[in-house]
Parts: sequence; structure tokens; C-alpha cells
Amino acid sequence: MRMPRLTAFLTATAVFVSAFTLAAQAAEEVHVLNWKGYGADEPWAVANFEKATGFKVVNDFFNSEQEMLTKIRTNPGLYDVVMINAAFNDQAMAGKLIQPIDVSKLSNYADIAKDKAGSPMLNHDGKVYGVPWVWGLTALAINEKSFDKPPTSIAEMWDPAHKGRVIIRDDAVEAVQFGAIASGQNINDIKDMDAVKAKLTSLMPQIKTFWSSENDWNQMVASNQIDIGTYWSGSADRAKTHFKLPVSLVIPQEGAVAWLDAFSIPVGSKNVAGAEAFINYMIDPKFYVEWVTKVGAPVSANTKAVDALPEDAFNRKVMGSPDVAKRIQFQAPVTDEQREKYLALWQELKVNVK
Amino acid sequence: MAGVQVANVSRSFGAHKALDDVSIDFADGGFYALLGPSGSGKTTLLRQIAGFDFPDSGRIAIGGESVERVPVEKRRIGMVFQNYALFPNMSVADNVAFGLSVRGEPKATIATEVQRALDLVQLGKLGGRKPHQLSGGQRQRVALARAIVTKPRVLLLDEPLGALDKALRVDMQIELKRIQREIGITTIFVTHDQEEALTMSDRIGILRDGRLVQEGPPEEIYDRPESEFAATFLGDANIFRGNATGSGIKLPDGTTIAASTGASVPAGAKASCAVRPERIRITTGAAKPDPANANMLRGQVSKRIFAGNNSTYFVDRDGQTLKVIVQNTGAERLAEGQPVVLSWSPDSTVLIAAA
Amino acid sequence: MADQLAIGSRRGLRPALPLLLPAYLWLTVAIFLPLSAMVFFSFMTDLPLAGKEWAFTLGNYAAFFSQSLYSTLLFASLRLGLEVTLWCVVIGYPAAYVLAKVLKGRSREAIFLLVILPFWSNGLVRIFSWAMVLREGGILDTALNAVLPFKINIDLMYSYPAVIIGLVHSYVPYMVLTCYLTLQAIDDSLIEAGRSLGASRRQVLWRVIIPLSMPGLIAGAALIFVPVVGSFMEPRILGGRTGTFYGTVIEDQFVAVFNWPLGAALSFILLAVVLIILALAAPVLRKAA
Amino acid sequence: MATTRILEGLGRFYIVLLLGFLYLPIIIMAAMSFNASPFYQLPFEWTTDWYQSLWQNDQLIAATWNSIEIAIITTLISTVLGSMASLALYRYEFRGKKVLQALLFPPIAIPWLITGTAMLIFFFGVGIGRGLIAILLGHVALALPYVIVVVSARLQTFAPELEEAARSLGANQWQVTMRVTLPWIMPGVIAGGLFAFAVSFDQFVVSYFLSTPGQTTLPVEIYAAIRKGFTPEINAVSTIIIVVSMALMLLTARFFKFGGEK
Repeated sequence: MRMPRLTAFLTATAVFVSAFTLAAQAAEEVHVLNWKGYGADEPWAVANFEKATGFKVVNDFFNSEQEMLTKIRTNPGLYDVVMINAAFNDQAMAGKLIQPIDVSKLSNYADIAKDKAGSPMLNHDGKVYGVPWVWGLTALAINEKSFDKPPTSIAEMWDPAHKGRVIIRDDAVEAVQFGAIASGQNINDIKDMDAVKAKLTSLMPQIKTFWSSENDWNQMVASNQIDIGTYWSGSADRAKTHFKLPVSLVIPQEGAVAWLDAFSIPVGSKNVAGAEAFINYMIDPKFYVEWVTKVGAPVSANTKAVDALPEDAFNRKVMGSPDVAKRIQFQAPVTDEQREKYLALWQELKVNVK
Repeated sequence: MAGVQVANVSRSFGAHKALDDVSIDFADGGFYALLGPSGSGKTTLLRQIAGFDFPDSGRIAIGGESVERVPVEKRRIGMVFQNYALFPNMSVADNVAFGLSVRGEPKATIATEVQRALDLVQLGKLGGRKPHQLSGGQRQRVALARAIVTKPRVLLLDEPLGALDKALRVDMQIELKRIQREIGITTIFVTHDQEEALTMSDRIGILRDGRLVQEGPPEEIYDRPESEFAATFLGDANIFRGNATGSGIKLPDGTTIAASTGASVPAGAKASCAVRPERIRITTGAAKPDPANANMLRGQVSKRIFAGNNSTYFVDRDGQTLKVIVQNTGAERLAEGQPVVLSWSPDSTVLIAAA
Repeated sequence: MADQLAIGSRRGLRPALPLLLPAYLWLTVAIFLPLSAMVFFSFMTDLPLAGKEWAFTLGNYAAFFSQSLYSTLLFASLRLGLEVTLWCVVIGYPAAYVLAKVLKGRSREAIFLLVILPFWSNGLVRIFSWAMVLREGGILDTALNAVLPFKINIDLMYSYPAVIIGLVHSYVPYMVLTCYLTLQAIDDSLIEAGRSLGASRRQVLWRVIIPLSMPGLIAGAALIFVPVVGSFMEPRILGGRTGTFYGTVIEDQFVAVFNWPLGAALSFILLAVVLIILALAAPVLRKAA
Repeated sequence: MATTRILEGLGRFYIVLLLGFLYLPIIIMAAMSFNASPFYQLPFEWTTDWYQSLWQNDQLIAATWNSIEIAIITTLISTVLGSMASLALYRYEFRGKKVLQALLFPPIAIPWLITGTAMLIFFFGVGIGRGLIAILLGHVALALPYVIVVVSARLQTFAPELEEAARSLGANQWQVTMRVTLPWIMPGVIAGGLFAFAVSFDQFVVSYFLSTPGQTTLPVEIYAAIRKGFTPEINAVSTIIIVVSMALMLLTARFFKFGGEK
């Protein structure tokens, strides 16, 4: 389904225009900006937090990173906590939208994996601008009915046996980064665009269609129309455990695209204490286990939280394996120029496939 | 009821002059025909009187009241359209009732008046039908009933019989005339059919290219046309062209034709003579000079058309073909190719000044 | 002919104003002025928001001409529009004819309403349902294999035909209804008259009925062709990897890269092309009538 | 006569085929609202769960009512204004008429996404802002061109003499319009109204832009649902709407014969 992106755009626009309608804010409220249905707005979680701290949580949502940036830019002082993909943290900081965080106030911060906490994307001039929360992968997922044993290579997508049964997301940046992985390049520093283009060009005839939401993917598998395709790690897990679909995630030996979500405090927050309390609660192992069990979630950045999961939990066993950690590449910021360039390439590929 | 005065009315559509300084006085209670070929402006004139269109200049008065700026709905006229324009969504009775009902007449009055109007057009029993269930003649009558039930000051008819077949048309002509007499309404109708104009109207106005060519009672126009156009458009005429002599004209070949009616044209000026085909006597061999038929020409029969009660002979004479109509009285028929003598009276000859 | 000039319309804008003003004022406030703002944007390098730098440029329009991608897609979209319109005529006109001239009485009104009703369901849900029908192992595939003695594989989903089917389904009611409105107004006696003059059914159809119903055909064709050329939802969802059209590229500019100026410029080029086509087609169609 | 009979039969059969084509996805939509799988999975497993959970879904129900309300008001306004404009375009000859007619096409031709964005920016700029009024403003504007095109197509078949005849009988402009012209173009007006309803009811982009947080419409809810996970509750609510409107329409057709005799 195309819609999420469209919806995202619409909200972004609506918000940017109506930016000046500021709601009066009580001091004990914590205004949180996050994706809808992404942990922070779970009713049980909100209730627990409010009971423990006495703060009241007010949730607001965005549907795309661009929309999120527009919202904090046009509503200064409204939000106390904002969830920002690490790749966008830099941009938010440069735009003076977020402030440094005093991590000494966060009791759980010490348990965060060192590589995540120390990410240059979240730290500037020795100050912490983002607290790592959860991370996940854009990797491959397979229809279990089509494979006797899971493939290990990204090259499987180019296998003529799957002609017309491959699916990838309709997203220029993701497609180009996948092409980079397939051609053995660093996703954040693509040197040989021609190789990427050649890879993707030869992939196009394999493709059944493009997906844009979890629902698309799940429908395609449910009706047994695809064998393999790119998918998000959390979604693949949810499809398998929650919806009982024959889906399993494959992290190819060539690597996968990883993303890291982090919490930040916007400049002008009226309730920094509340924000700190909320962020601390979000990285707490107790909340995380409950989130994984009840709903299904990505991998926590808090090592203790991951360790609190059962031994065989996907997020612990697969995602936590050192072997996987070696293969994945975290997504770095993408500039507007790059984005336009990727889109032009992507459109050209889509037109030529006709 | 009222007369209609049209004075110096002009109307242009872009560069085209649809009406050019037309003046006609339609007296109260008369039956008028506006006759002319298509494009002559007759319908435009009717629409000016009705109020669908306003003149660029000139005056129009109905019953002495100046109306050239009054819209249709306030003029109290009745109109019958060429295609009848019956409201397809209403029954016959509702069609007829329309004018009264928009005026807000009480229901009872409307019912009585509608019935009377339908009776007048002999459709008393068909009030409940829808227009598409009627024949052409019936539709025409409904349109007429609808137009007169409001007691308009003037009745305007736009080629009302054009859509009917010949037999029905003759019936309707009589019918229309009867109804018009019965209610005595000033009636103006537009037609391109000269026979219809002649048989039905008290007076005829002939239009050509937006100008009024001639206006008067049918007999007068027929007997004394003032132009070649009037002579040939209303009825049939043989036209001779030459120079005026004072008592007739002299043709280019020297033959003179005497005329005792028509315009007075100074001697030597260009002029023509018109003679109706039925006024010419056709004889064989040498005819005796006859003062009553002083005009005489020789020619040769080229064709004869038999039409039951009469025959039309086409006679060639010096490059011109003349038409002669003879009643079939049982006398000997003339063969094609036979030399003949044509003669007629100066009284039957109309002198027309050249245009 | 001169007499004809006087019949029908009356002259002058002034008497028409009270009837025209409400609708056109509404359109001005809600459509024309906002779109004018968009025209303005289409000449900018960037959006005038949040302190971004911007300047006037013709670059967005030049982009259309410098990259063959856009004209290729525009051509593909025009072809799509034409094909969908033709299918709608082929499918919709006979239905309108049957509705207007064959069926009588109440069933006609009921069917007329039934034709519009699918319109009242959500467009996206309808497209989802088409996916059910068209895919391999879907309704169509299963049904045909149940009837046919031999095995065939029907997988129309994610192909050009699927886009056509989805669009025709969405737009054919326009054609049925506009044609019905003009066909129903044709007096049956005209058809009878045509037949009485010795014309065959086909001749009556071509020389009497179709010319008289031309206004409906033209209106229907315009209401279908115009939006189909700019459509993006059906092509994207039903067309799969072949579903890239001019409309989807415009959508990308707005949604994926937030390049409104280029997106707006592309839309106005589309609008201009569509209007030119309508202007060129109108006299031809009218002559045919 | 025999051929006529055969042709009539063929005609009926054809209409049945067309309705089959038009209703195929609708039937599937309805069927899937009774299927247990949220992914339209077969084999079919009967359930009424989606209707039950729909009953609990206050947000979806509220959005549905909003949509219905807005669609009805849009239909009324755009039908009246659109018919008026069509009449003017039909009756009067003036300079610039062609331009006015051409102006009807931009709203149809430009993808709603762009029109919607433009509307939002403009409304905000001039202080109309968002809310019910703004949604109505947008919906009516989008529906107007459809109404005008449809009504005008019907008007083309109207003989101007009918209006003249009525005027010659003393009817004023209002009486002419209401008693002669309107009855003739009624099928066109009704069709235009049905289009207007459909345009408004299925309108997503403009509604999304212009609605305030508490007040969304059904399409907005549906598109939002796709992100979080589409459930056949959407099918359930769509099925209810179709069934109810079908009942209403057939009832209307039974009591109100709008096609006229001719």
C-alpha cells in the first residue's frame, strides 16, 4: 500500500500550516512526539508511567521524519520528548531543535550498549543529543513455503527461480542502499553508482510489485504471491508470531541496513524533568519485556533489557548474535541532494522496466 | 385585444442586418401573414413583437402601449411555436393551464377556462394525455389552445403549419381561421408558403433581406405587385423588361407592351411589366386584333403540364419562356412545338419601376 | 440562418451573473486562488518556509524538457487515458442505450441508481478487492479453472491490464450516466422516423442516435480522460512494477522528496497538455455530431 | 418483431453483465468482511468478529457519521449552485463563456493531492483555517465541476423554445426555471447530485488536510488504518454503507420516478 507515505506527507503539510495553534500546557504534562503505535502510546505503558511518576502523558504522532522535523520546528515549546531516528539527529541538532541531555539523571542510561550510546550520530561536542532506544534492520524476509532451507545470500533475490516473486519497498533511498549492499559497498558512502544501477536494473524483472506497508507484505505472503523480499526485522517478527504467517527474517551474509531510534528533548521544553523521567522509563527493561511480550517490538538498545528476554527470543537470539552485528551497517544521514539523486535513479529504473 | 404598431425597427446580428427599418401597422382584430424566403427577417420580426429579442432602433407598440423594452412575459401575447414547444413533462390540460396558473388564477377558474379552450380546438377529451401521445395536428391544437387561453392581446404564430402534412394543413388552415374569427384576436403569423398566406390572411407583408417589400391585402399584392420580387414570390408571373413608354414598356426587340395599372414610370426609364399566367389567352394561327387583349406576342409551345383542372403551357418566345395557365374546359389541346399567339389586356399588365 | 441566430441563447453577461456568480466565486476561493499560489510555487527554487532560501526560476519547467523520463511518462499516461476512455465508451455506451431505450418503467430508475452505487464505496477498498480477483489463485483464476476443462493460469495482477481494468471499473459509470442522460432525451419517434425512411438499425444508430447523444459522449469522455491521465493510485497498486506513470511521478515529488515546486510545475504541464487535447478534440467531435 | 425481442433480451443480459462487473469488487469487499483472515486469506472462514469490533470502534463510527453529514451538505450545495451555473452557461451568450467552461477542468485534471495542498496553504493564509467550514468549502468546489458538466450534458438536449413558450405565457424567470426547465433537467441534476455525494464521500486528501484532529472522515480513517494494520472492520463499515444506501436508493426509485416519460 502506498498510503503510509502519502498519509505522512499529508500530516506533515497540515501540521506545518497549522503550526501556530499552540495548546496551553500544564507543567506536569509530558508531551511526547512519536510514531503512532510505537511503544510510547501503549495504554498500559502510559498508565504505568503516570502511576509511578505523577506526570501525565500527552501523545502526538508523526508519519515521516520530515513531518516530525516540521512539527518541532513550527511548535517550539510544545513537545518535551521526541523520538528521532539517529540518522536525523544531526539535522535536528544543526537546526537548533533539540537540546543536550543530562544523562546522569537517567538511571538506565549506563546499561545502554556502548556502541549505541557512543554513536557519533547522537553525540556532538561531548554532549548527548539522543538517548538510544531501540534498533532494527531492513533485511530480507522469506515466504517459508517457498524454501526448504533459508537462503543466506542477498543474491537469492536475483535467482531466476524467483522471477516475478520478489518484492521490495517502493523507496528510493532504501532501494539504492540495497543495491549498494548487493554490490559490496558501504551504504553510507556509495562510490560506484553505476554498479548500484546495474544491480538494480537486473533485479527489476524479478520483481512482482513494490510494497509500502506491513499490510502489503503480509497480504502478499498470505496469498502466497511472493517468495522473498526486503522487510523490516520487527515487522517480520510480528508477522510470524502475532499473525502466524509463514515468514522468517534472513540477514544476508552481505549485510543489511540497520537503523537506530533515539529519544531527544526539544529546545524550549517546559518539562525537562518529566522528559527525563519518560525517557528513562522507555529504556527500562521492565517496560521493554512487557512491550515485546504483549505487542512485539524491535531490539532494545539497553543490554539488560535484551538480556531480560527469554533465551530463544528472536530479539535476543538472532538480533543479538555477534555474527549479525558484524554484518549490519547503520544508516547515516542522507542529504536532500542525495535523496533527489536516488529518486531520479529509482524513477528511471521503474520507467525502464515497462 | 389590440393592434400592433411596428415603426422603423432595425436589428443587426453582427454585420448581418436582420431587420432594416421595417414599419408595419397591424390593425386590431386582423389576420396578418409575414411572408418571405428563409433569412428574410420574418421570424426576427415576430420575435421582436413577442419580446424575445429587442430592436436596435425603432418602436414597437401593442394596443398603443410602447413595449420595445418590455420582456416577453409582461407583453400579454400568445405564441404558437413551429415545433409547438409543448412541455413534455405536463399533460395536455396542464400545458394549457400553464399560463393561467403562473398568473395565480384560482384552480376552479383554470379548470373551466382550460376546458373551454380545449373544446374550442376540439380536444375536449384529451386533457389527460401527455404531449408525446398526440398526433402532429393534435399537438398543434394544444399549442393553440395554450396560447389563447390566457386571452392575450395578440396571437403570434411561427410557421404553425409547417410541420404538418398537406391534407392536415388545409384542415388546420380552416380551423385556425375559424378560431381566430370566433375570438377576434389580432393574429400575426410567419410563413414561407405563399398559398397559406393568400388563403388565410387579411393582409400580407412581404419581407426580403430584412426589408419590408410590400404590405397590403392579398388581392392588392397579387394584382398590383410593386416589385418583381413581390410579383414572383406571391403567385407566378411573366416578367418583361424594357424601357418605359408612358403607357407601357418597349422591349429591346421593339415590341411594345401596354400596361394600365401599376407604378407611373417616366418615359425612357428602365421598367418591367408583370403578367399573371392565368390572364393570358393562348390561341393558334392568326388571331384577330382585339382591343380587350391589346398585348400580343407570338411563340411556340415547348412544354405542357397537365394538372387536372388546368394546364400550364410553356411558350418560347425570342429566348424567353412564358407561362400560360388555361382552364381545362374540354377544348382542343395544343401540341408541343405548335406556333401560338399570346394575347392579354393592358388591365392585366402591371408596370413596375426597375429596382 | 440569420433567424437562427436569434433563437436560443440570450446575450450579455449581466443577466447571467446572478446564476454564475455563486458557483464561480466558490470555485475561485477554493480552487483557482489556491492553484494560483501553486503556480507561483512552481517558479520557485524552494518553498518559502522556515527560513529557507528561495529564488525565482524556470528550472522546474525546464526539467520536464531536459529529461526524456517525463515526456515518456506523460505519453504513457495519455495513452492510458485514451485506452481507458475508449473501453468506457465501448462498455458504457451500449449499457446507456439499453437503459434509455430498451428498458422501461421502474426497473430503469433502479438500475440507473445501481450503476452509481459502487462509487459510494471507498476507492482503496475497491482496489483491494480487485487484487483478490485478479491475482494468481484469485477469484478469476479459480472460477475459470473450475469451468474450463484445461488448466490455465490467470495472473493479471500487477500488470498493465490490471491498471486498465481497475480504472475502467472506477470510471465507466461516468460514461453510462452522461450518455444515458442524452440518449433518454432522444424522442423515440426520431428513431422510428429513421427506420421508416428505410435506414437499417445500424444506420439509425450511426446517423441519428450517436450524433444526437454526442454531448453526453463528449462530457463522459472528458470526465474520464482528464482524471485518468493524472491518476496515481490505481497504477501504483494494480500496476506493480509496471505501474509508474506521470501521476505517480508527481506524487513522488510531493510525498517522497518534498519538492513541491517541481511537482507543481509537472502538474501544470499536465494540465496544459490535457486542455490542449480537449480543445483540439472538441471541434472534431462536434463536427462528428 | 422477433429481432426486436432478441435485441431486448440481449440488452437486458448486457446490463446484467455490466452490473456484475461493477459489483464484483463490492461483493468481494462484503464477503471479506465476514472472513476471519485480516489479509483476505482463503479458504474462507466465517466470522462476524469484524462487525463486533466495529461496534466498539467509536472513532471509526464517528468518522463515518462525519463523512455522511459532510457528503449530504456538499451534495445539496453543489447541486444547487452547479445547476444554476449550468443554466446560465446554457441560456446566455457572452464573451468569455468558453473560458468559464474550460475553467471547470483544472479541478478535475490536477491530482487532488496538489489541489488539496494548495487549498490548505491558501485557506490558512487567508484565515479560513481548518474545520468543517473549510472541508465543505473544499468538497463543494471539487464536486461543482462534475455537477456542471453532467447537468450541462442534459441541458444540451433541452429545446430553448420550451422556455420561450413559458415566457410567452407570462411566466417569470423563476416560474420558467422551476416549472419547465428543472423538470426536464431533473435526471441530470439527480445524477450530478449522486456524483457530488460520491466525490465528497470518497474524498480523502482534502478532508485530511482540512479536518481538525477530533473530526476526521471515514476515508481519512481508512488510510490511517492501513499504516497501523488494516482490518476488515473497514470492509464491514463499507458493506453496511452500501447495503443501507442501496436500500434507500431502491426505495427512492420506487416512490420517485425521476426519469420522466421522455
